Amino acid sequence: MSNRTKNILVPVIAVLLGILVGTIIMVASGYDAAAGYTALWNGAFGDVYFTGEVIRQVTPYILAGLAVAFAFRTGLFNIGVEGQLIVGWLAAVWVGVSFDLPKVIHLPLAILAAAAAGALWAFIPGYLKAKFRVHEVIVTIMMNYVALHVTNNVIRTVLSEGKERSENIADTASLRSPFFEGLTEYSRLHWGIFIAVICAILMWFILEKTTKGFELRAVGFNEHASQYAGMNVKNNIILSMVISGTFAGLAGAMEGLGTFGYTAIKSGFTGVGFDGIAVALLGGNTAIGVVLAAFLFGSLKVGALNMPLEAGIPNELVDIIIALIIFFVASSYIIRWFIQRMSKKGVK
Amino acid sequence: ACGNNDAKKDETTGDNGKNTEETFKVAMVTDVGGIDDKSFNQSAWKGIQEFGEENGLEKGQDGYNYLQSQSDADYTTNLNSLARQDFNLVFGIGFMMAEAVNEIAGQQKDAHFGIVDSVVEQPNVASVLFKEQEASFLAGVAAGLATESNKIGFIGGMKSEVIERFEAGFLAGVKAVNADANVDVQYAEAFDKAEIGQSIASRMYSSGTDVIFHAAGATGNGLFKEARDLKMKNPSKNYWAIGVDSDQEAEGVVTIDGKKHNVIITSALKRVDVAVKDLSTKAKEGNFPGGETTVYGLAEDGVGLAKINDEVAAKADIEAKVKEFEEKIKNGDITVPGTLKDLKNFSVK
Amino acid sequence: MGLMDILLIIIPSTLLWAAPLILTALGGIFSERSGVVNIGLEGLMVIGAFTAIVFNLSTVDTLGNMTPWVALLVAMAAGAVFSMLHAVASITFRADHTVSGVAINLLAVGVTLFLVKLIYDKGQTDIIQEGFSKIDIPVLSSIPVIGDLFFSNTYWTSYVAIIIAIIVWFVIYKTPFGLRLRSVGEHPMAADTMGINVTKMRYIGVILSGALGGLGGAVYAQSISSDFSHATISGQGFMALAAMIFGKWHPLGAMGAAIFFGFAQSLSIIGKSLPFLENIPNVYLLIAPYVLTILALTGFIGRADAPKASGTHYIKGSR
Amino acid sequence: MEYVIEMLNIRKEFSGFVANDNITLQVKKGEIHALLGENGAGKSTLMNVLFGLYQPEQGEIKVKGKPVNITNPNIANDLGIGMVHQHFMLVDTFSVTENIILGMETTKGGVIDIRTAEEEVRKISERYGLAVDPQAKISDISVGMQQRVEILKTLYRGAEILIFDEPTAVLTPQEIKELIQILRTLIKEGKSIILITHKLKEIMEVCDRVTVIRKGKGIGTVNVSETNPNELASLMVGRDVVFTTDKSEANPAGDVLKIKGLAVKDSRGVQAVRGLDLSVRAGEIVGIAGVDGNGQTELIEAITGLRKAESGSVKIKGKEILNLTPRKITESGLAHIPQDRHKHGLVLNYPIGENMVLQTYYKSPFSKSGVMNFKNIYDKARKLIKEYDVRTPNEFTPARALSGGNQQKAIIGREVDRDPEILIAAQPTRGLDVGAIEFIHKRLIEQRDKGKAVLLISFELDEIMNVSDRIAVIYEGEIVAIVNPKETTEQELGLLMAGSKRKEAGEETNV
Ligand SMILES: Nc1ncnc2c1ncn2[C@@H]1O[C@H](COP(=O)(O)OP(=O)(O)OP(=O)(O)O)[C@@H](O)[C@H]1O
Ligand SMILES: Nc1ncnc2c1ncn2[C@@H]1O[C@H](COP(=O)(O)OP(=O)(O)OP(=O)(O)O)[C@@H](O)[C@H]1O
Ligand SMILES: [Mg+2]
Ligand SMILES: [Mg+2]
Repeated sequence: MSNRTKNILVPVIAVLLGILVGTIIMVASGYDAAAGYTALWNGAFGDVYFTGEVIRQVTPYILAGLAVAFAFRTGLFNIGVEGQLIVGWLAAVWVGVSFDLPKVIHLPLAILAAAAAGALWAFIPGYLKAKFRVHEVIVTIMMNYVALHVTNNVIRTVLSEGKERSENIADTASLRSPFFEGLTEYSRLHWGIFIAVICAILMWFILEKTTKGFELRAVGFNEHASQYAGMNVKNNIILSMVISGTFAGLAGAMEGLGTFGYTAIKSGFTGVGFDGIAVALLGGNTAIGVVLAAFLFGSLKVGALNMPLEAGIPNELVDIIIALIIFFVASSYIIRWFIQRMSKKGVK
Repeated sequence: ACGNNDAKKDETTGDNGKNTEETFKVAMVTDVGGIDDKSFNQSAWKGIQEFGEENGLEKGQDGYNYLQSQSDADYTTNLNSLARQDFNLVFGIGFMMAEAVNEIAGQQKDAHFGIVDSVVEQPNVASVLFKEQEASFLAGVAAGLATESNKIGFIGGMKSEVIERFEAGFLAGVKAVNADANVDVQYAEAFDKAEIGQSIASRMYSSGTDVIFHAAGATGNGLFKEARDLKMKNPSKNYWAIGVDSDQEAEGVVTIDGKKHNVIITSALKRVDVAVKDLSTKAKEGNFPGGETTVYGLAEDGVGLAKINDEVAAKADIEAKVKEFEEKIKNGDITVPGTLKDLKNFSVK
Repeated sequence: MGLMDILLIIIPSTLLWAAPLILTALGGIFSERSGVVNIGLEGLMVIGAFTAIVFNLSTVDTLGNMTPWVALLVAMAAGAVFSMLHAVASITFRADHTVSGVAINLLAVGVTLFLVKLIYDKGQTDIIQEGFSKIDIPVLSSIPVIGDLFFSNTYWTSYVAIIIAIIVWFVIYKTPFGLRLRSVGEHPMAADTMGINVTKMRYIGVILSGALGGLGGAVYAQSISSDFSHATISGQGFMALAAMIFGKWHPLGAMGAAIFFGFAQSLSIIGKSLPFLENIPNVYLLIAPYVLTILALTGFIGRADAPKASGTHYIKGSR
Repeated sequence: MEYVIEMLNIRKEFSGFVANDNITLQVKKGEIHALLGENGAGKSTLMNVLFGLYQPEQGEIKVKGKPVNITNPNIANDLGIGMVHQHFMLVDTFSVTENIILGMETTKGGVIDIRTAEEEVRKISERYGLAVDPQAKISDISVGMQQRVEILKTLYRGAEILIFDEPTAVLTPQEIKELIQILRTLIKEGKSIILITHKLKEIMEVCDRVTVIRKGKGIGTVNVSETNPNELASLMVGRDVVFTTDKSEANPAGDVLKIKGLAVKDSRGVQAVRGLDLSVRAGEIVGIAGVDGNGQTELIEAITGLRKAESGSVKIKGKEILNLTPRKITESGLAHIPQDRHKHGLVLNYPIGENMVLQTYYKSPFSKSGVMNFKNIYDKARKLIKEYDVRTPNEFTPARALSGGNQQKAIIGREVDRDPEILIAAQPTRGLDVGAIEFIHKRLIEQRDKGKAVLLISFELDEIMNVSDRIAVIYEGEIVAIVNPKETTEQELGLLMAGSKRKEAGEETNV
């Protein structure tokens, strides 16, 4: 069996195993597994509306996943995607509500603001890592909390007068699409999915095709050899975090300009940034993998909302299945070993 | 604009013949808290259950139901799912859901929606507001009379209009009965961080505060924990707490030397259940107040104060005063301030 | 408020915050010292908190005031069992440690909330009646000044955490087990040639991290939140992870870091009643703990190196 | 005759690849038995089988005549077999004593009794003449010291049979002398030794018998007294090997590299290079001889831009390059074969092909306006792999999977191919077999003959003597002498390197 086939087979088997164990859990808990999966399917694809919602959910997942994956590929662990997303969201909405501009300028400006805010938020841990060797994991965790409190404060003081949410953004800054809404019976599917896919292509291109990507990955693997080869190690660490943060900020723009159209104070994290870690890992930290994993995640998450209603099954079941799938993908060594054995037997 | 939806509705009607005319189905969408958050989700669900029971409905797709959101992004999807399942009335519980209700109501023009704690201006949405300040005013009265140190505390969850109403009313209530008392106000900036609630309570109690009121959701668990712990350690001293939304009496039980005590004086009730049930009944009877905002206060039995703990020395005094102010508020002698700005001009004469 | 009054509030509150972080960070140290990265601490705390609360609620009638202590042990066991998933995946199945840790976190939340719904048919448990409460430590609390500051109005669990930190330090730095554990995390092949069973040591390291993570969660649940819901453990595991790194993978360092976090948090809450902090806008106090941590790392802690082999798989016969 | 170790018809495969094919090795009590073979011949594998790290597919092992089944290192230890590994098996962050007692700790009441253990270590080290500080941390001691710790580890466990896998590859001449002394002491104390080395001179000096293996197969065992280096080399390689590399007279032209008053501090802030002067001319190879730790590393790092220098001047063809970035320096015409190929030389996770363009990836034809051209890169890689005889399945194989010798050949190919004005080669043949060494020396001389300047840094006096046109002796961060290899002896060099003699270097450097 070729390596390529195996690479595809492993996640497929992992997903099947996850579903299998999910079934066992449902049956053991006295639920109707068939009804559960039917509800899950209907909740995701039973209706164009839900499919629209799935893609809407997939959009920030792709970007958050790319953010984590990009950093991972360059030897950094960005747990701060959540915080970068939150500040990106804020920046996008801020531009969206504060300016009166034609759409061709306003929308790109709002998106750029989100990207810049995410990049800035990631620049700090990148800089501290490059200059002071401070562990990026701690700094990004801390920056998440700082982002949460600071954005809440800005929403209260700058974007509103002591209110808990901003105004709605101007139509000229919105990613919403009447066309898509019509197509999907008013789901919140918006143009952002194209941005997400373009970013995925961009990430692939940067990492695999450009000299910068060659450098970034080299620095991630071996700083000493990269320095020896004449690469600027510090700048590359910072750049890697900045690019990662840009993706995360864009994920925030998807929420601010697409899904919600406003921003509100948050008492906790959105979770999208942390789900991004899972998406990236499930996708093997590759661009195409991230897109596929985000799609799987989005479908499961949106479909799960229908499970309590239609089948009376707690939607946490889907979280369990997602976790199991990640486990199985991570343990691909054992799955590969198994495939190897099976295919050998087959030959005999 | 809703050609699709109409077609779909007809189809469903044709399918099972069961429709609006026969059973009146209600449902609600909660935020991440779920229906047992010991706060307004729980209360709302109670209202829906009562409505269901009274009307012979069963929990499920064909009676009454709820959906819990796992994140802010789910509100819209959940509201929409329920509307698409032909629930006749769908509630969004909490001001955070206003935008989602607004959006879905605009799309699903045939469905009816309710929004609690916020106003959505759509012809098919009934908005529900509460005069939280009236409940917390009474809580303030209780606190002002119960305190011996004249130091009272208020723990807020996150600053918002609703919590501000609680704060303003509480401060006004204290002021009305005890001009000497000081209220120490602190916000936890979270509704789900018990440890912050506990630390704030610890700070307040150890600087001599003896009554603390919270409007902070699960953050308030920390207040109760601190009060119980201190009481257990020092049974002779007073560490009072006041609950919020529903009657939180159960959270205050401390067993000292085999004897049960309770650290909770009372709770400021916000009867989301009353409002939800009321609206559902109206809607069922064809009197759905679409496009209107209904404000539930003391007069409507929408807010109130739970019974006073027997252990409070000033119980009789409190009950009398509470009764007195209840009357005054109901008949309009007193208008309880709902914002800190109004509070400045407030005085009881 | 005088300094003494301030300290009287801040110190117990600091210790209260710190206890779960200390215990969980110690768990992280066992795992990472053996060479297995454990980002699943958060999930292990969730398991511990859930187990402790459910056990507490269901046995309080028979166990009485021993309940919270027994619940701690049960939670440790549950954490240990749960962490075996991480051990099997990341040691035997050669899963990426980080990936497996992320899965642990997701799985813990999913499983516990699913079970809460299954057992209680609602989204969160009731409040426990028999938790850890404030005490004055006998004898010690009567020492002048120090007794009031450090041993009054506090919780047994804080001292349990500190004592365990000292025990862990002793175990890791003074016993053959500790030497072997560290050698496996630094240079597994060297350990192997010295006849040390690398796989076994790593399993032990991970399982201990599960036990301590479970303990941390149980302490949190029974001394702070008093119930279990989706929000009970929200980020404490990551703070423990940060404490472990901040403390440079050293038990006492991690303890110091956890106490520092607790102190910064308490200060941000108590700051309101401090004369020199009262006029500062709330948001600055809220972010202070996190900013202080970043500054501390940048300023005087600087680089921290993980155990050399952490995150790697040891496969016999490969280089 | 009694054998302490008998490995009979050993076969070991790695997923299909036969590393040991029917090899037999018999070691007599009290002898030093050499195991000789090219890189990748299967020596380490065979020893790992004996030590219980690998299980053989076939064959029998007898210890003192008794058949044994060595399934893990513990059993080997119990049988009195100890191994000093090619790559040290030491925990850097532990003390000497902790490393030695690991797995066999002396305890008192469950607690490690470090004092008693240190005493024990001190006793053993005195008995075998292995002076080490039992309390020192591994990361703070020299490689030679580390090796002593490895030896102590085996002795502490009561080993009777000691395996040394390429012990001298990482040692300075001084340390090698000391090691040989230690080996002799061990034999006197009744131990038996298996010694793997590529250095025929060492075999001739200390060994009693030698077993040669080639490409996984046993070639035979000979008595050292009945053979000579040439015979051994051809047994090992399968053809005749030329030792002293043939080269014509140097034709030096103008200065290419000119260093003046260079001062550099090491990472601990100690002055490592103190006002060093040196020049290398076009068409000559200058060798730097010196004992490890006299500033060689810092000198190279300063020239190549990997470390900031305090003061001084380094010019390439008259252009100042001191404290420029590595990239600027490379572009000024400098190439560098680094001393530590894993740390600096390669990105081990990158395919070997991409490692071939590690410094030139951003230039045409490997990339155009920031976009890589992988076709050109791999074309180039294939060419270099062929030209420099890098043995790898293909150009897409990760560098990690190549053997040390092949990794080194790849680096040399890459550096030489850039056609530099000055080539700095640091320990270019460390750990390589004679065939590979011959190949590399030829390449260095080729560069010289093309009119390039070459600076060679090596601890191997043989190499310095054979390859250099001039030898600069470094001592405590200064060049203390410049000598002509034809007019000097190893003894004289040894004295210079030890700092006991100074030669007027002034006028020679300023040619
Ligand atoms: N773990 C392994 N997996 C696969 N192949 C291996 C492994 N170890 C060794 N080999 C193969 O066995 C051969 C012999 O390797 P070995 O390390 O024994 O060589 P050696 O004689 O010690 O070489 P050197 O002189 O470079 O140390 C190598 O060429 C390699 O191809
Ligand atoms: N995990 C592995 N899988 C496949 N081949 C391996 C593996 N590990 C080692 N090898 C093979 O083993 C050989 C390693 O040779 P070895 O490391 O002995 O070279 P070396 O010359 O001894 O290295 P050094 O110069 O660093 O001492 C290589 O040929 C490589 O292909
Ligand atoms: Mg070898
Ligand atoms: Mg070698």
